[in-house]
Amino acid sequence: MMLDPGGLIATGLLATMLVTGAVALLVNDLLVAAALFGVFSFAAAAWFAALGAVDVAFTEACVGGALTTILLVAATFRTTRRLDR
Amino acid sequence: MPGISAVEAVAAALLVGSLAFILAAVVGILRLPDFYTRLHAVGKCDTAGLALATLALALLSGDLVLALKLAAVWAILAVANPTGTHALARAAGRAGVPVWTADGAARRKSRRDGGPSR
Amino acid sequence: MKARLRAAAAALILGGLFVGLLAGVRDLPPIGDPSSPASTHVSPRFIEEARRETGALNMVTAVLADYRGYDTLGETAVIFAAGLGAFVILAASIGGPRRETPGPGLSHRVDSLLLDTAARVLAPFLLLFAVYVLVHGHVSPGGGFQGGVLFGLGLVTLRLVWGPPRPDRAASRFGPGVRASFLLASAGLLAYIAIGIAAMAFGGAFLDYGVLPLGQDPAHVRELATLGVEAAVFVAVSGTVAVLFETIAVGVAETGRPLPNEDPAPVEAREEG
Amino acid sequence: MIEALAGLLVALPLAGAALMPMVAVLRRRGTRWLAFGLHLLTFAAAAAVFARTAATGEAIAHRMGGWPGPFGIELRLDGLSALIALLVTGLSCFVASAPVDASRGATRRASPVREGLVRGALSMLVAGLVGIAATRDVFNLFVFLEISSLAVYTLVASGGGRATVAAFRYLIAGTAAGSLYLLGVGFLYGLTGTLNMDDLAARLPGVEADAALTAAVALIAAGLAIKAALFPLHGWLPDAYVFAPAPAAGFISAVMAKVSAYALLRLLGETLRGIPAGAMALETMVWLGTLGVLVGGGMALAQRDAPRMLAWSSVSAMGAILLAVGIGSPLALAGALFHVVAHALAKGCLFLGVGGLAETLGAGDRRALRGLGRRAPWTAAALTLAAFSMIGLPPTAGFSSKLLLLRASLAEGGPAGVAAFVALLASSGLAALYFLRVLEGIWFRPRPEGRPAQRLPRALAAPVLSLAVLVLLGGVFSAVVEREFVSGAVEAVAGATADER
Repeated sequence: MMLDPGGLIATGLLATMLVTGAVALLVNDLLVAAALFGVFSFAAAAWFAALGAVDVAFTEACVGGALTTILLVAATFRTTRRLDR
Repeated sequence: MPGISAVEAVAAALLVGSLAFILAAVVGILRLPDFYTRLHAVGKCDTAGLALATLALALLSGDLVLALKLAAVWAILAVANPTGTHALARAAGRAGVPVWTADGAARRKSRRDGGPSR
Repeated sequence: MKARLRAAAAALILGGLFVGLLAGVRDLPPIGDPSSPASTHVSPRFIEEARRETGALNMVTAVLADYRGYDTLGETAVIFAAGLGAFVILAASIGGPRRETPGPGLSHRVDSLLLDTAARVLAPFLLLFAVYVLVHGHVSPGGGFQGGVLFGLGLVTLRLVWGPPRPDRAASRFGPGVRASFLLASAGLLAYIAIGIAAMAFGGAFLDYGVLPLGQDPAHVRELATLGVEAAVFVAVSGTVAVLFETIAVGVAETGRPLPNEDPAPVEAREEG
Repeated sequence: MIEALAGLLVALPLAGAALMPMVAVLRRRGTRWLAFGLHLLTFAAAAAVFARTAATGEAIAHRMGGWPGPFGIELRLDGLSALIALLVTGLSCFVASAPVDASRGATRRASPVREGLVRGALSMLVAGLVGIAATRDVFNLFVFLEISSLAVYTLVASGGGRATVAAFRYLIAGTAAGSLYLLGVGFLYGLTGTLNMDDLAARLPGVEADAALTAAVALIAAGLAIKAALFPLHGWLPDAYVFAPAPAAGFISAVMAKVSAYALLRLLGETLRGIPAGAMALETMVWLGTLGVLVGGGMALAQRDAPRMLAWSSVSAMGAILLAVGIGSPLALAGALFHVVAHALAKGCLFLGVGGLAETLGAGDRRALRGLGRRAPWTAAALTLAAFSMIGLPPTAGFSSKLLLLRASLAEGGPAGVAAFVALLASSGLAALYFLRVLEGIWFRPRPEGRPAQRLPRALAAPVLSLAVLVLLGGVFSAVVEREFVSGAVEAVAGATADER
């Protein structure tokens, strides 16, 4: 049951999302956090595609993978790069 | 081998080749000493690896339209990937990210090992 | 100590949420189960009738833009509201004295032949593909939102390479300023509402596209109107994407020095290994 | 014809939200009267719809896109929805005419473009709130919840400075709330395959999945309770109300949390009532509301800053409304709805007045209000009236609503009913303490030396005075209010639940 490839891929993607999301919350360097969010979004997009929601995956890839990362980086440039200073 | 056609075998070989390139890029990121050299590894190996992967997928698709679409993907990658690498390197250069040199490394090493400079 | 207490409380709450969700999810029918209520109650009508009733080959488009078009209007408004909020909060000085012109980077032209050429080659395809995604939404995944974001990303790409619109530069033709992008976003939302009200003017309900005088076959009329609505979403979303970028990126200066708070010693750190 | 008005009720302010910023960016002026006209038009539509529902006792439905029931989205305005829509659109008229920089006095003028943008956000907020009141679709309700939330963050943040931080905290809380609600809706959809409230109510009793149902109810209740500032989920409220610019604060404090309370009533009291978890959530709400009444009152007493005191008294009032929604008897619902109306009028008046004064003076310290009675007797009288309503003194609307609430909690009996009764009485006592302290300063103390003279901007004075008059009228003609406005709304909910039994 756990060994069917679809399930394994989905589990892997979900684990990636969990790990990148958690690490993005914990790191002090905001540019790193932005990059991790990009990874998170791509994993989410791939997972949506695996679920058969191609439209949602498409949107997530555009918005989360590209746009949000750009905006986060731009916002980081405007404010401060590190959280602890 | 039963069940595997020649096309599939070629595609599999291409995929393995693409993986090798991408693996090289990963090793490059981890092992090379500074930003520029790491970028060098990623820019070249990634582009090559992805090109091989799209070629493999085009072979496997068995559909001309799909293959053409994959060719378009490859064309865009071929332009966008090096451009992105260029932009990164250029920005790093402007921001003054230091370049690794053998001399510099040796100097810093001697300093770290208790040299007189500090 | 207080921070630790807070973290513990947050962990407790989130842990409770996790356990509760897990307990609840076990009761739900499995994903894609054809006998689940989600697949047997409302969906069959969408699956069986969407083509005949709305003219859209892509059921997702039929549901999003027609059956539940009101939600889509709401979502467009949400996106517009995000742009409006960013505009109010970040571009507060608009109409006031002019900002000092910042240095190159996110707010200035990047003078690089390579980037310039690549943008010239790629951007037209990006923008065209966005329109393709919009128009093809009837048949394949895509539509106004996706196309709009792609178009907006195309604008952002141009903006990143060619800098902000400046009256003394030819690039000003491309980089849409905050106001222009914002007008685009408003116009998109207004157009959506206008289509809805037009349907009312012809005797239907709000967003009841079938009554619009665009042809004989109601399904075909609905298909056309759906395209109109998707185009409105497209305009609103691409405008908002540009507004968000313009408001967030304005004022970022590339100084030629390390970024603020940048640690200038990553190379030395690497050499340890 | 009237169905068309129901459809326009959301479309009009939404169009305004897009139109006003557009006009502002293009022409730079004229948004003030455009805003006023649009809000008045919307109010007229809401009034017409309300009058029809009150006259016939029947709901007015509008099928979006012409699609029926669970396939499309249906707006339906029964007595309750129409009352909320009337309240929201009516109050929006009062603040729509106030320039957004009214609170800043002569020191700083907001640019006309910015004014137009903020007016657009207000219009967006009205569209979202009316949409929540009108829709019969649980997902559509989420969409409108998001619209109103984004608009309200913008309005709060438009105060600048610390308001931005308050808006950000509000945003975190609001986003968490929205996500919880959406998760709950997802569960409901997975279990029933429908998003339509009537369809849900019909199909839910047949669902055999207790854990999932409980999770769904808990998620939806928690999400909406955050938005409604139910104790202990009220953390976002004080800062957001205090730092928002005065006109926005007046409107937000009057209606924002109450529309979420409406959504709680709609979903828990009607759609989800048929399942055990729904009833349990309502019981919990009685106790939490009771606690909220006491904590809000106590915290209000501890504040030196007048706007902050008002904000905490809002927590207390939301507790009172939600505990009555939790009790759920027709008498309690009448009390809750009357209290919604009375509190909206009085709190709107107070926040516009005190907020406007505090910001012109540059200080919210309640001592800054000393001597107001001599300097501006009309404003002072209006504030006094509104304060009386908050305490629950006759002859104001607050007295009548508190009386209904007290009667309802006594009639409910049991430990919860008694606790609610005691808490409501205590909250009146607490409110008397903290409001009379301010009123004493306003009427019997001289203006402190070195303080600038208090002056309410004219654009705010008119709304403050008219709201105070409404508070008074609502008390004097409380029987009329109860018969004409509240009873129809109560029947809309109580009637539906009576059918099920």
